[in-house]
Amino acid sequence: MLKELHKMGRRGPQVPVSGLEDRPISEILPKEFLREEPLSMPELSEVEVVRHFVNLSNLNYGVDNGFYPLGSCTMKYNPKINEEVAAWFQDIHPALPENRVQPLLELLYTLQQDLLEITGMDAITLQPAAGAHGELTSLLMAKAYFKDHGLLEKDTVIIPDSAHGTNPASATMAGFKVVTVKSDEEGLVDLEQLKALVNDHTAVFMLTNPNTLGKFEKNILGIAQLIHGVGGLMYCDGANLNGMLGWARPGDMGFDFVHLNLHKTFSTPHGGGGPGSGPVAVKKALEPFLPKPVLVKAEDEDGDGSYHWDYDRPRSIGKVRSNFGNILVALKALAYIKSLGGAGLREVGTMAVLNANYMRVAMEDTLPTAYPGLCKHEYVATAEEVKKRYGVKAQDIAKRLLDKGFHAPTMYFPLIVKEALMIEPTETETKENLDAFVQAIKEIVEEAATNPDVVLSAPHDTPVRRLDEVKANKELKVRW
Amino acid sequence: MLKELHKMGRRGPQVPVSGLEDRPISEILPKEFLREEPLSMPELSEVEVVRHFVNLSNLNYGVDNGFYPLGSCTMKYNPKINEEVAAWFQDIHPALPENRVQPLLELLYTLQQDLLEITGMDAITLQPAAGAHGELTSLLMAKAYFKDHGLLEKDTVIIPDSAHGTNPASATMAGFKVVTVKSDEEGLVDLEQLKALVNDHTAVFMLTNPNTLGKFEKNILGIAQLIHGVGGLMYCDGANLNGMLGWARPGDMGFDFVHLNLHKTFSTPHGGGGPGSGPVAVKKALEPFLPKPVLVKAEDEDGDGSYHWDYDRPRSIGKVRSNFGNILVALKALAYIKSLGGAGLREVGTMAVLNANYMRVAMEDTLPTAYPGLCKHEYVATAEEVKKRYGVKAQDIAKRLLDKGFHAPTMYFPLIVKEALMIEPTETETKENLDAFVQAIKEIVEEAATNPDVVLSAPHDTPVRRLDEVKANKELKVRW
Amino acid sequence: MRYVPHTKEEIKAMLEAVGLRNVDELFSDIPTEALLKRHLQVEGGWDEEQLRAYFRKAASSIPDANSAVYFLGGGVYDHYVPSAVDKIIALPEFYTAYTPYQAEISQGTLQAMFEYQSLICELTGMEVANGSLYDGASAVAEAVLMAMRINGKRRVLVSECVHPDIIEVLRTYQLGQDFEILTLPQKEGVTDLSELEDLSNVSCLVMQNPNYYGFLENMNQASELIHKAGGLFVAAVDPLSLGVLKSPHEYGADVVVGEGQSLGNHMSYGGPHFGFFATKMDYIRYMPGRMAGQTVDVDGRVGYVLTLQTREQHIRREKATSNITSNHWLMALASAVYLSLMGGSLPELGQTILNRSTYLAQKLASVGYPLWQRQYFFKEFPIKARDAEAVQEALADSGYYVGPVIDEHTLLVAVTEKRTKEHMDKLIELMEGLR
Amino acid sequence: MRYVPHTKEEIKAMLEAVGLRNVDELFSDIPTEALLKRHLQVEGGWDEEQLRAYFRKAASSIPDANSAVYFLGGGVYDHYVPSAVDKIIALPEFYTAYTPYQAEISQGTLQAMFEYQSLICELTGMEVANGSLYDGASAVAEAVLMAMRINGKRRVLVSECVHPDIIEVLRTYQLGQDFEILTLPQKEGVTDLSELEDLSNVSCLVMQNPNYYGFLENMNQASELIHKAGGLFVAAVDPLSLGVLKSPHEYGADVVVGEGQSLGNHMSYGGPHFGFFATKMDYIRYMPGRMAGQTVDVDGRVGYVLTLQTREQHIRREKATSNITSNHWLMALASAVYLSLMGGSLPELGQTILNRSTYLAQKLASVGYPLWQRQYFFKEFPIKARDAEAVQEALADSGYYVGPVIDEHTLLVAVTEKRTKEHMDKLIELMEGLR
Repeated sequence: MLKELHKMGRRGPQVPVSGLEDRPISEILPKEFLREEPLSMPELSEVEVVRHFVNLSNLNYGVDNGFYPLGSCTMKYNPKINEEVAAWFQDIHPALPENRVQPLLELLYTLQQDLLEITGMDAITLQPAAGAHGELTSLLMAKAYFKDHGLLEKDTVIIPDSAHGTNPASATMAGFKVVTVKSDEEGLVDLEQLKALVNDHTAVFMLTNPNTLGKFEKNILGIAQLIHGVGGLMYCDGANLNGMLGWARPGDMGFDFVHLNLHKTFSTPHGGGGPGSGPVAVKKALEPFLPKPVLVKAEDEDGDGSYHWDYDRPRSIGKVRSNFGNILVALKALAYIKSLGGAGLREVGTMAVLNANYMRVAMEDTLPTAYPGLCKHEYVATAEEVKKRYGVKAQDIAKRLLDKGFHAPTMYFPLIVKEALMIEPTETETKENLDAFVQAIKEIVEEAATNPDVVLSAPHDTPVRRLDEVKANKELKVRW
Repeated sequence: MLKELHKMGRRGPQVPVSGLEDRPISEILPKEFLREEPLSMPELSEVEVVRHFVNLSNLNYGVDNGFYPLGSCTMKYNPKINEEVAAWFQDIHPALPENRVQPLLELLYTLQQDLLEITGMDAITLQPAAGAHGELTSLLMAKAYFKDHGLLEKDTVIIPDSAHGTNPASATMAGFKVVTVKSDEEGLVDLEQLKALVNDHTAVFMLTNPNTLGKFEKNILGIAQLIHGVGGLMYCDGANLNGMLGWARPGDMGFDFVHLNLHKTFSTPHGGGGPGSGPVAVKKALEPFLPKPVLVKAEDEDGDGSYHWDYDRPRSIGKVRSNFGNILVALKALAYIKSLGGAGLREVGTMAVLNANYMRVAMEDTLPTAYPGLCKHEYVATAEEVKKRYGVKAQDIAKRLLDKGFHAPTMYFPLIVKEALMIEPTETETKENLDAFVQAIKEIVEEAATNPDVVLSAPHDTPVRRLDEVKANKELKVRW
Repeated sequence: MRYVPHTKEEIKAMLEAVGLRNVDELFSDIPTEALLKRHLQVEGGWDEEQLRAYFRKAASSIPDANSAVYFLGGGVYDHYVPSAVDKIIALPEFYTAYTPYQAEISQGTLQAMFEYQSLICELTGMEVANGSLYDGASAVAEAVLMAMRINGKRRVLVSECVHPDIIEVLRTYQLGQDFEILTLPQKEGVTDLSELEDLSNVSCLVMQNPNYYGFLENMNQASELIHKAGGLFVAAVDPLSLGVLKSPHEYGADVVVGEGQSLGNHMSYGGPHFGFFATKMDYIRYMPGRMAGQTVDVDGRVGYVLTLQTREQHIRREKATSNITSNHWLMALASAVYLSLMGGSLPELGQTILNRSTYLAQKLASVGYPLWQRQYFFKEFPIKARDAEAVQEALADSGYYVGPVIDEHTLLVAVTEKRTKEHMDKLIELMEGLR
Repeated sequence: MRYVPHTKEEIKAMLEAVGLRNVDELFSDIPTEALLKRHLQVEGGWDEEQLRAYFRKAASSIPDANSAVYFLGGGVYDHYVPSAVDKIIALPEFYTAYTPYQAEISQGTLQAMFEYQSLICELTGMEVANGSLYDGASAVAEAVLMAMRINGKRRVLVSECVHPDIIEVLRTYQLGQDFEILTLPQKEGVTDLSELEDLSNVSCLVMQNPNYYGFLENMNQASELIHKAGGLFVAAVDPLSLGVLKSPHEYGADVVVGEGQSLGNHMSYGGPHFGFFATKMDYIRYMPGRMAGQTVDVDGRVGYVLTLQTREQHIRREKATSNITSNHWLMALASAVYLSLMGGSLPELGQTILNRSTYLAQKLASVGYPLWQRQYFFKEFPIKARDAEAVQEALADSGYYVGPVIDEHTLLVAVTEKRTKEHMDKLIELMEGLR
């Protein structure tokens, strides 16, 4: 622990010298502004700090350590070249006059154009900091849109029961009522129930497509017609875009807006919990409501472009954060897109789906898919049968996978599947890795039958073993 | 293993495109020049390669993981800023015309001047790639020097029995006979024996000072007089310069030449086995024999300097390697020197010696120092008594230290100490780390008494346990 | 193809295993009308050298802090980032991990998060902190939403001296909520606390210190005032200032938020940075965002987990305290490393920044660019100029950057610990020449 | 003070524990005459920002491969280094470790070394390889010394077409040894193998392919010749060429050495790079340098150790096969990563280099810079120019670099896979303009 390494008077790197004479602080500021309470920071040498964090890093597991089939998180490989080139832009101040940053704005504009082509949309903002932030931004835009159209009765957002928790949470933050629509036996939106729920209050239908079961909502065109029929908007949670990348576009299937997770589909690293980036792309009708500023291109008579942050957006919802967005994340995504191009992006979609289906089929005998049949980028297996037979739960299987060198799938999600294990391999995994994971699952289910204790008490070979979450919640020790 | 990850047809990064039309190779080169044997390289994807090496790295232990008291290796902290600034010079070609690289040459010249001040010498080459290479370079210079002076009888190098193995090996490579002088009961050169050995054949006395027992050769001035008296040269193995840095200089105590290990005293990282850098600094008399080219400064009438690689060195021994030296390593050392300055360098020497003496005294009851009394940067403890009593050898103690999270000291060196453990803490370690190490040693010796098996069978908690070196030597499996 | 490891033979074998004849069949569940009948028109398929050339061309023509001299402020600053910070957050086990859902193989992230929370608490004097939010502005919005969750009141006081981005973000978040924003006017560069009349049903007061102009507010008085009215005091602060400036705990803040960029994060043209969020233990269950807590494993060994997840969206869905999930952890980690390296030096750092900025302000005044208002400041200050934009442009041509421009006659000047006397004297000389 | 963690109190306590009154007493064993009575006159004590400014100033004014276009050759080349290579060798556990003396906590280095050795063997077709030497030139010298250890003969044949640095280093190493160097003359750009007369007592023949000029040698004939004379054939090769060029095994080389820079190492103004060294199993005990070998631990698990250490200086002292200890492992590791990433692409890489360099050579000939000799080449070639240095200087002013200059009328031009048609066409245009 950092604090235990502290020794009063020890120092890390020096404060940069000024070349000025020191002046006592009392000559500069009156006492009323000055800190009186002692500041208790750990005082450490550089080598101790480096060792502390290097050794902590070795307790972690990242994509660079192995297979990370965390469903709905699209943990694909994070190419090193993206990190390299993005870092060249790290020392630029956002208040630099526009005429001094044109080459950077051109890159961002190119990214915008590429994302519009990828989604089939008309306009875009890079401002949102993460997927959930993109959802909130979108729903606030919807709010503004309906207000602008005088449709004040539009107060309800419909969300499938298989949706990410962020969807209802964002809807609430945006001031909408939330209504849930059930999934049918195929794992798709229950059309009959949806029809019953849709009415003049319906503001937005938030749909993740492909959904969290990995299913493509094959009735999407009908659903869109239904929602649009009552004047509602179709929102696409783009977290699962990887499952149709280059094959189908939200804009071509009736969606009015979509957020993207650059840290999923576009390979920017997740950093153990961010930064992500959640651009929102919209159809023309929603464009006026985009957060400001909007990055626009002006062409002069010679066809040369110049780029501007447009603040003159009277119907904009306003800023959703300071500055312009997670620029370095955006640049990594751009590098990724440029490394692939149109054909490469489609291949990503293809292979993500092939990998998922290959695993799904290979695991079917062991842990069956909750909703059988073709999936897109992911699928949800259920350990319900294993639990019934041997008392081994999805969580136990997940923990045992850690012993076998894999990250676990997403557990207990979506909520509609009992003992759910949600598995998303991504396209960057080799067939050998998929086979090894399936083999591990088989071994674990075998263990569950023959030696359940070894599974129930897993993990065994991790830096710590199973942790007491109840105690953590009860005692709430959240700082030293 | 890499080979096992191979899959024919898999590819990593693309070969950069040319913009040219492809031409079949048969149109370009006759068949007689072309490979016919198939090339069997592992074919891998980038993510697999990255994971392979990231996971391998986690089986290693570096200075960034913890205390590394490997005697005579000066495993001090490698500052990150040095890596950062040196990398800015990585894409420069050595054949760039001199007039285009003046700022780099100025940096290298500054390093030369600083090293001359630090060693008290008159001229220097940065060319040697490592310490042993510096030794060889020096002895070849000695050879040239004696030849130049017509002293063909000078064919013998005298080396203390406590010296690094590189000393006699280098002497042999340089075509000298090697004579060993014993250490006396204080761990210093046995003056009486030395006097007996010195004669007209004596070419060079190679002395490590402070020596590998961590002792300063207090008779150094007399020794120098003795050697110089027969026309011999005094060579300083500078591997242990850290033990007198800023306090005493080889050039002030009678040495005629010295090599430095930039990867020891000057904090450049060792990289798991190099690259190091072994500059050689010499007194005026040896300057003409320096390897060429020599970096020199020419001043014009305005006092402005320009820098040149001087190849016009008729008495030079010639090049000892291609190009100019390990330039990036040299730049890291320069960054280190500039971060410290004269006062800081002296503090390094002070604290390296204080740390060593503090540990030495604290361990004295447990593992006594082979040659008691004040040491410099390191000291050699002996496990002879522990071995006699409990059957636990120095190697066993070393291996048990790995379980306790430390790198082991250098074992069984120098050869004159039985069951030797050579301990060099360096100045960058905290008192707490020293105390923890001493505590670990105490625990191990306690274990040796009460539960020797746990020590004899150590290590237990490492990625692999004790490895069969005999089998490795016998079966010689040195490739897949 | 880049990053996809499959050979043709493998693809064939895998398709067979799935029972499909070709890859098109993988997408047979997509209605034909929704299928893209062409390739995406996205230029690319570039190798690494092409990528490097493309990005280098852009990067090399922008005056970044390595080629230009920045006196730019307004919420993002050219602070010193120790080399070790960048090296540590680039460790693959840190930056390629996901949120630590599997605690047993995420102790690196989780312990560091616990330490980060502790450091933020020590710095602000508060009792608890979360594991980061997106940025300072959204952190203020979340603080306001939390205040309303806590006391149920629906009026929010905001000083006009807080950063305009903060006000704007708050107004955007307001679109989804039923509450009223009342602004406190600026007077002579600081918040006018005298004009408060109706303080009924006020949930909280938001003040920033140093404020947008760099000026120091009377936080004691503001705190007293809002507490008398029964509301919460939300303080947005520059964490780097807390080595010398009064801690939020000292003036009784209930929620402390702010932009964390100054703690070891690069400017990055505005992002990613991170927002920090600290409050009192009493309010921990109302907090947004991730939090790490200490516990033990089955063998009794100390370990860390994400805790109080029941506040969060993936459990509580529409009843969550916030929709946030991915936050800006890696940037917060950078700040934890930064504070580990520099924490003991924060008083010295604050002092030298005060010393430098005071020097520059006095000198600029002496060459005709007086302070816009006579107030005490930290790190940045607004100066008067005949034509603020013209000054900015002219300096830019010499590689010196000041700003942002506040209005036609006013611009901000920020002085971090990276600005030496030499930089400042050159700026003074240039500006004197522009008069 | 930087990097020294001790507080004043600790220093005091530690001195007390040692029984000393002050730090001066720590150096009481140094004779007064040898003590430095003053501080070192070394400028420094700089903070990181000062260091950055100092080094950035120098770096930014040098035309490196990112700001200029290099057609420079002569043993060091502007090859493509995949981004992943740099990231991997910067992992702290790799670059801050020492030589793997404690095998149990050094399996990362040791396994990678085993894999490196294997890759070098596969590439060259040889049976064993060591874990690297300093560079290509010293590797040739070590190969010659080994040949003499093996067969006891004391005459060494060296082609004059090998890199002058190699010949020079060999002559330097010769100073310490008793052997004779005979040179084979160059004829029309390649080695004249016809003039060999007295082949008695010849230990080995050293040839380079492609040779110093980039030209391809008749390695088959050379091999036959030396083997007939009972000597060993030492081949120095560019490892990157081996995707297309005949492998040393195919022409019967006994020792294969070379400069490894082209395999994923930066130019670094000439170093650090590394030398590779491969030979036949029969000669393994004569080899210089470190080597990793596979074995098992006490539990039967596969692991790796340094093996055949009895050849080395720390055991054998003056009887060692070489004095080498620290080699250039980290650079060899970079090449292992490089070959892991690019190994399968080496044929394609070789082909594109051939294609590009042939294109440029033909075009340059067409604008008045013919090949110095009509020979087949790989990657680089010598051209004739009226004033080679003047051409080099004039091009440099446009940011284009060719060379090194071989003599007044000849200079080398190298074309790596980083040089595009656009680069080459621009060079052609510039050079045409110089005539």
